[in-house]
Amino acid sequence: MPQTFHRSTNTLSKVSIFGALFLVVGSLFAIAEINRSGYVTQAGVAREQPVPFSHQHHVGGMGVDCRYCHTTVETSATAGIPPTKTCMNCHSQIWNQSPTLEPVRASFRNGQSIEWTRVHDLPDFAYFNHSAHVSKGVGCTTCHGPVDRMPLMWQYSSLQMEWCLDCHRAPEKYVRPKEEVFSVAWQPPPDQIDQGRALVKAYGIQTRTSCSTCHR
Amino acid sequence: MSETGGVPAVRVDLSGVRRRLDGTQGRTYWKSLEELAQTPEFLEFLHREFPAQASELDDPRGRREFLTLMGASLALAGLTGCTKQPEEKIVPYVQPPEQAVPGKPLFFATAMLDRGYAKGILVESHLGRPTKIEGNPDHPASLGATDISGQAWVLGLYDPDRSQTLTYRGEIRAWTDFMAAMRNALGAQKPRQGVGVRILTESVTSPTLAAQMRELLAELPAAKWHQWEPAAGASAATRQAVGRPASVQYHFDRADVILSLEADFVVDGPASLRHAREYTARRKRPGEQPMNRLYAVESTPTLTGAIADHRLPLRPSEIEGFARAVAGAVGGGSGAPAPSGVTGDWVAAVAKDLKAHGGRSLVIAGDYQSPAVHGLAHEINQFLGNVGQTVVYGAPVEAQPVDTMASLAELAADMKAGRVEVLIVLGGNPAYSAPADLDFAAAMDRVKLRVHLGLYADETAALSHWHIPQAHPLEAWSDARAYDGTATIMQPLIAPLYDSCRTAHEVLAALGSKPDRKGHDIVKDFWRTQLSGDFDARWRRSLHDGVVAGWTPAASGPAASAGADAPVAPRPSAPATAPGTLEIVFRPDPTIGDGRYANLGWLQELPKPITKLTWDNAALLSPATAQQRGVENGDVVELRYRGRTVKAPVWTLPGQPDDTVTVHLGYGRTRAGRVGDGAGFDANRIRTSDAPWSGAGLELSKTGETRALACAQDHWSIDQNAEPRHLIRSVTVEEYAKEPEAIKEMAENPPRDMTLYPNVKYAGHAWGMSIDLNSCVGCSACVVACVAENNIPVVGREQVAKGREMHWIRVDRYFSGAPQHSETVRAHFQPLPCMHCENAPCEQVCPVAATVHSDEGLNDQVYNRCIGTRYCSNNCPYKVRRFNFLLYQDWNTPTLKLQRNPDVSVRSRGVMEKCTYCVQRIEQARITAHNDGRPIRDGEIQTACQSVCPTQAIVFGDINDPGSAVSKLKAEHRDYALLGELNTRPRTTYLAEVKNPNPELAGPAGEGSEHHG
Amino acid sequence: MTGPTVTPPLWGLMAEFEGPTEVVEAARRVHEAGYKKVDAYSPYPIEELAEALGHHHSWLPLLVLLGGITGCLAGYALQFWSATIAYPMNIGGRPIHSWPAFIVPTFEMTILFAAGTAVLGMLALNGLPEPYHPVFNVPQFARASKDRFFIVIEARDAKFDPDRTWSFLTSLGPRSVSEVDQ
Amino acid sequence: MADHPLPPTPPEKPPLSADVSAAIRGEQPTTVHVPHPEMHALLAPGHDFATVTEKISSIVLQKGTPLWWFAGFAVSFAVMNVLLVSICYLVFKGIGIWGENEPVGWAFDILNFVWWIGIGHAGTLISAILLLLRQEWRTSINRFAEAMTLFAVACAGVYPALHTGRPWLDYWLFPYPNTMGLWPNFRSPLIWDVFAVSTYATVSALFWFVGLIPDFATLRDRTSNRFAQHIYGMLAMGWRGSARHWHNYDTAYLLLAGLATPLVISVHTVVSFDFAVGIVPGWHATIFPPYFVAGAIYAGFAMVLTLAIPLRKLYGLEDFITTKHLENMGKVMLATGLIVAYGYMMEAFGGYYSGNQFEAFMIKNRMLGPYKHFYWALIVCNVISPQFLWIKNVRTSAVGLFICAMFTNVGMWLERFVIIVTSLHRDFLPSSWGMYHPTMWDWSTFIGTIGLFFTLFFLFVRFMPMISIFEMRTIVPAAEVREEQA
Repeated sequence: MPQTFHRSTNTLSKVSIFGALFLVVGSLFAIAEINRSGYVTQAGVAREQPVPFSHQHHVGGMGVDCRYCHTTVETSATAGIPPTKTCMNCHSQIWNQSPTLEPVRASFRNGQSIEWTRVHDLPDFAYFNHSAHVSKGVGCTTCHGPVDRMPLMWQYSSLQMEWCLDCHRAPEKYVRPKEEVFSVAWQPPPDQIDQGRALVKAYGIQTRTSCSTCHR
Repeated sequence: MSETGGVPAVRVDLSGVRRRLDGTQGRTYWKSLEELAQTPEFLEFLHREFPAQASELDDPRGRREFLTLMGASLALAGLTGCTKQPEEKIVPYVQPPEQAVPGKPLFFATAMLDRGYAKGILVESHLGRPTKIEGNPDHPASLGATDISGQAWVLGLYDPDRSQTLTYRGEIRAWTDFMAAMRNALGAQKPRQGVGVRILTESVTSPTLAAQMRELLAELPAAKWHQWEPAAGASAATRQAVGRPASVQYHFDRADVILSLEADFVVDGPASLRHAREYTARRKRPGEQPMNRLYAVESTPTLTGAIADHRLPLRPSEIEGFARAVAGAVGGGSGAPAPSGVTGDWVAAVAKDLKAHGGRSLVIAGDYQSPAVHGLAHEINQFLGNVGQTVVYGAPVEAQPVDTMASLAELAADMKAGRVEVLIVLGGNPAYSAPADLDFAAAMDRVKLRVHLGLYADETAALSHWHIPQAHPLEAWSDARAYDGTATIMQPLIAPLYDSCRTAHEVLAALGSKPDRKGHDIVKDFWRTQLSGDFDARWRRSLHDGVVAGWTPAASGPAASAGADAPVAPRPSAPATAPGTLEIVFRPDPTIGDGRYANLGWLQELPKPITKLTWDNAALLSPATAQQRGVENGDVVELRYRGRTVKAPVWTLPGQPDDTVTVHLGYGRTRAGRVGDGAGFDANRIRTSDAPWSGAGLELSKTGETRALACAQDHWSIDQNAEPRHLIRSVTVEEYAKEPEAIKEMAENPPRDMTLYPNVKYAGHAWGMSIDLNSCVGCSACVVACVAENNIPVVGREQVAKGREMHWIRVDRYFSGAPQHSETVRAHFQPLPCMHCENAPCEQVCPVAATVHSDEGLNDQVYNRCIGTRYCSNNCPYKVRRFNFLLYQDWNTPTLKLQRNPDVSVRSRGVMEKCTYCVQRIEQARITAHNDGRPIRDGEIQTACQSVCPTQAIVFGDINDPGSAVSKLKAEHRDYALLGELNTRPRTTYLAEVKNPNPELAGPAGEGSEHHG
Repeated sequence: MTGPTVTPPLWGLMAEFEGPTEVVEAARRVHEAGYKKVDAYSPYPIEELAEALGHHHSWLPLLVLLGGITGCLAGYALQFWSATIAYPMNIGGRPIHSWPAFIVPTFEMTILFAAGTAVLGMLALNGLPEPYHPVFNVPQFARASKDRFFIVIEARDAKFDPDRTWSFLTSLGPRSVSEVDQ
Repeated sequence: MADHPLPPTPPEKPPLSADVSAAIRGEQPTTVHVPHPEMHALLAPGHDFATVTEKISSIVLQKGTPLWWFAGFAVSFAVMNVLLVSICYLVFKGIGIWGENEPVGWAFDILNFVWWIGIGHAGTLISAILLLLRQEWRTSINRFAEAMTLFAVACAGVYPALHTGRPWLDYWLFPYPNTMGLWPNFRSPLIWDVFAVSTYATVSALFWFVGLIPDFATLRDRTSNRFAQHIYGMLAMGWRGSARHWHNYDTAYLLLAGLATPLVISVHTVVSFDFAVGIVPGWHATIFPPYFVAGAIYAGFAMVLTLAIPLRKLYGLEDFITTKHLENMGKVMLATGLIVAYGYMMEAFGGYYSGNQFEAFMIKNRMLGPYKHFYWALIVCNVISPQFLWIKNVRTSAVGLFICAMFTNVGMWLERFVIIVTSLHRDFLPSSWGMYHPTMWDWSTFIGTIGLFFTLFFLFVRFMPMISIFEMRTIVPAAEVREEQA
């Protein structure tokens, strides 16, 4: 009887059986990684905007307070996107001829809103409230990153549930004194955990991980 | 065909509503709205409609410009399967509105209309989108509650089937064309004093409109003003009874003994909300305060009858005789000796009880009763000295109180006789709702120029030359008065969705000398003449409060006087018809009223409080009569009455008087819209103007056809002969006084420590709810409120018939007594939201932990985690979970999107949902409190069902706080857990019914065996 | 052909037998004769044959036991960790660590791992898969999967000597003896 | 190759009855051999290694495939496509196309899942439990019984996967590190199901494949078709029947049997937990596990008979699947049928004796409620029909058994309908009682899975030895090693 298979098939077949296992495991790991990557989360991707507004220039350069534009951050769920009026407060005086600002002036003239591209976009079933966090000593930069060094805005955090939970489980890792909330310069002190614990106590911060905290 | 579960449905896969919404009508409509949203014409129109001076404190322009936010995703919450987010745009304001804070709702006070009468409301507005209606606590007719139609008003505003364009013989025309046409027509009439002009309105309480009418009639003295209100109140009957036009105010809070002559006062009428509140207030905390006693006599089961201590079903023809007998027994003038038999004992006992409480008793005759009955009621009150105590007569509230049936008949006659050249219908739909004998449609044909103003291009519009789309009251300026005369200025919440919308004020102005004035100016100018002192301040205050403080109308109509003049002696009572012959009873539909709400899916799908039918009306028969006539539920019968016939499906209703058939008006619409068309049958086709509410001589014959009715509650298991389940617990005052613990002990209650597992501790808040079955009148306002608050979809007739309605809270209705003997039958109501069990059976079986407990004891349902195994629903003993078997939400119709509550996720296909205790309100309150650095106050959180409840039967709060209202209620002996023996430990518990029967009458017996009719 | 000295290199000698009894007997004799690198082939399992060749013990049961224990621990650990450490949740008022509920998956994981080990272990111990094998070079060997029984003495056996082994095999009363090429 | 003629061996001894199948179970070889009358019944006389091998492998290797095979396959395949269509429409529209509602949240989906899973149990039982119990008669039926198990599990698997509202998210049922930081709820019987059923499927497949290895070798060596030779060769993984291999092989096979036995019992126990853990009256019963397992075996043997009886006729396998086999299966059906009947009795008794009005009403509603016909039909199929198996003539007649088996197949389906639907449709609150009516999509999905089952089965009988050849060899008389020489 002639051999059906060549010698080499022995090794080949042995390898293939165990190789298959590794292949499966490996691909699962890869998928997990992709789901956390910027490709899916859009984190770290600077967005095109109708007007190339630079937080670096306004916040970092000129030290404009966050609340000058994001007026409702302390009172409402949404921080608030400034109306054209807010831009014109200054830009009716300065750079009032600059062509890059023409869309702003146009909007102000004809009452058509500027359509900004959303940078931080939570899924619609997640209910985030800015005022609740700001009033408990969660700083802007904790989630939004160093906006004072962002020429065009990009999403700093993954905004994935595990990221939210990280802080909701251990707020002491991130909270800062209320007066520092809007400071872009603030850096966590070396003894952040201890200070954080103190603040959590002082501000009566609850570590809420119940589903209905965010999903309604 | 098993496929549709016996329902003759065309397709099983789409819910009825969504199928209706697929019409071409809809497509053109979307097109036009896109135009509206984008074209500069529209924006230009916005400014034209609201000139700069109009934008003052009370109407920030932000409320007008909601359209600039249509793209903002924060307005629309949705479920998405994919992990990667599509790119979205943010569209900020150009000019920031003065009040609106994105993400925070504003509330504006205005009023809803019930047959022309005002019920004060507060409208929640999210960035210019009115989304939810609450009652106005400062308004006498609301006291913070609303009825079911009030809740549905906001849907009426966004109804995509609303009329959108001004038409002449079906051709689109401009407002200016209309004004020109009117100028010609009335110009021709002017020399002849407008003798050929007829104006038909609904009941009018609006001072502004009244003033405008007076002006117009001054210009055209020979013109006539007619009114038509298909379900008009009793003002005409009162006038006859009292001898002069008057408004009646009943004070149930002062009444110890009440006799209702078929007055469904807890849900029907402009003061129903107040009546329900005052009546039930006397039934709370039994034992601690003397409880009032209610005798209800009725010819068809009503909610008032259901909650009464004694209920006596009588055929309509017997009511007057009964009243006369009571009058006689009490000792009134035109009384008659009491008959013998059941009724006899009743008369004696009632009369005795009434007499024993002279001045603290109250006899109330129903709106649909004859002047004779009203006369007798008035007489008895008079005799007992109740007038001025529990019954107070005041100046009439309606601008021109008339018997609208007579008024309409006169108009019809004039039209037939050709005396009418110009007919202007301001609201209302007489072509549909007029009784058949008037033959209104035919009569209308003889009028040369017919104008119709209406929310819908309805049956009347179809017969008119000119049709003007009416501005919805939520998008227009107007005013109205409550049952007690209190005036409310109605302010718009939003710019009219369609530019050709007009209000009655604007149309009247167009007829008069000062055409083309805006509603805002008309109303404001009128009130300038009314309000003394700093007008702007009072105007603003009135708008803010929702009531015009310290204003009484310049004496229009006779002045009020506490006492009463001699009444006209009532006609001798009509002889009761012989038993065996059928009598018919006409009533407005419990949910869609006289038909004006026929296109509102929320109300169509709301189970009728007593029959639990949806999407249909039926001929209601008592089980005995049905058996005797050999008909069953769903059999289609032909009703022949006074030579006219209509086909109707039969529904057997325990408690219905024998040989009496009740039919509800409002169905069988042909031009209601995609939701209302084709639902039910039109009872107006056999209704006559001389006996609009009841009559004898009905014939009933089987047709052999059947129609499967969509009933939200099981209706064939009368044979529930397992031992009673103690779901509804009901005792008498005496029993309760004797052994208060008996209620708890009706079923086994496992002690808390009887468990293998350690009990979970809830350290912080622990939310709980208490529902008082003694206060619940079964009105179902909570259901509609929940629908409005929580973005609950309408699923349609076929889906309801399959048992797939989505309501998060339902009002279970049980019957006690023997169905064959209607006088023994009692209905009981039990509102059923999620119980939020501490040992939730649903949670343990969910494989993906999509339903789990929050740290405050809420039974959270996480839609975005749910994969839809439905195991939780199977394992829920209360069956409060609802599953999206198909894509029930309307994701296409833009206006419907505008209604959605942005704080509640919009659920998609394939996920389970259920009551959340309005967690969005809890979280909102928590955040507000914490931001202010204070704890959440008791009562700060009001669930939607709680805030709408007219009788405050539902109380929500923190059961960890012994001082909270809910804790106090749960401490009562009446408190019991539904199915407590399962040890699910529900956070929602019930307070048992405590009845106060007259010992001299066979009481309603505590808890009877539950039946489901 | 001429037996002893032949190219290609000789892998071993194969004797073909008629029935189970014969092959078992022959196997015993071969074993007694002191041959170590010997294997016998039969179309169905014959326990005596393995014994005759001196195979008594198998490591497989031990492997499977270990596999089972691993599955058991892994299964319980996963549940314990995810339910009490990763995201503790109050589910229907049950304790965070509701061990009775965790028994079922633990059991299933035990079985799964054990069964997996049994199969992979058997293959590994038998050096399978091995599609190519010298014995397949012998045409009659095709009947090893049908109705014939074989004994093969490998050339690398210390006692192997083409001629003596040949005659030894023929003395066992086989149907035939053949050479097996590499 | 050299081949030296040898003196002819002495002629073969007359065949003796053999009991060496014991050998594959690692028994000590029996010392004294007494001819066992029954043994002959398990294999018709006159068979030797060659004939057994020829007969079984020829079914696979023969050239002309019988026409009826093509016919049967075509029909099954067509019906399977009904399933595919139904699935597509289901995913497109949502499970609202089925008849489920509130309160009946589960109906055909879970009921068919349980039905199929139950059927599967016989295969594992025959191959594993009967092996441990030394029941020789398993030999000729275990192979296709195992195949039946696999295919039944495949059909069963369709339902839990599709009954969810959002099937595309079913992978959330498995524990894996996700960006939500969430894990399955291991308290839920549905998660237990996921583990139990997937384990069951895997182990059954392994068991089946291991059993096939030596037969693949046979096919490899016997086929003349080059392609087939490669395919079977790969599947055989170079099996050559070495004594050493057989030794490990037997151990592995025995161990698998030992593992599969508790597994198969656990699987239907877990399935019964889906109900027993719930609080629904009619579900919440401690008797469920044993009663479900017995029911599963009952249903499984019914299906084995349903398949075996036509097969042996069509392929003329009466020599291998003898009356003896049929009768034994009939006995098992009778026994398990009685256990099931006991279960029904206890349910009824418990309902009345519990003193719990919900339980009492439940059983009353089953017997007299709107679904009473289903209940009484179930009693006829599952309690009355098996009683005929007391009669030997019925047990030994293919037709009689086939009819009984058919009744049981239907009866077990009805049992699940009664348990699931009639318990759910009227539970605690009369206000939310309802009715369930299957839609055409319920039926098409169900019938479709039957198509899937037979499609797979037809492929199996065509391309794989439906009877274990090497195990059949062990019961050939000549297979025995004679002692006097040992």
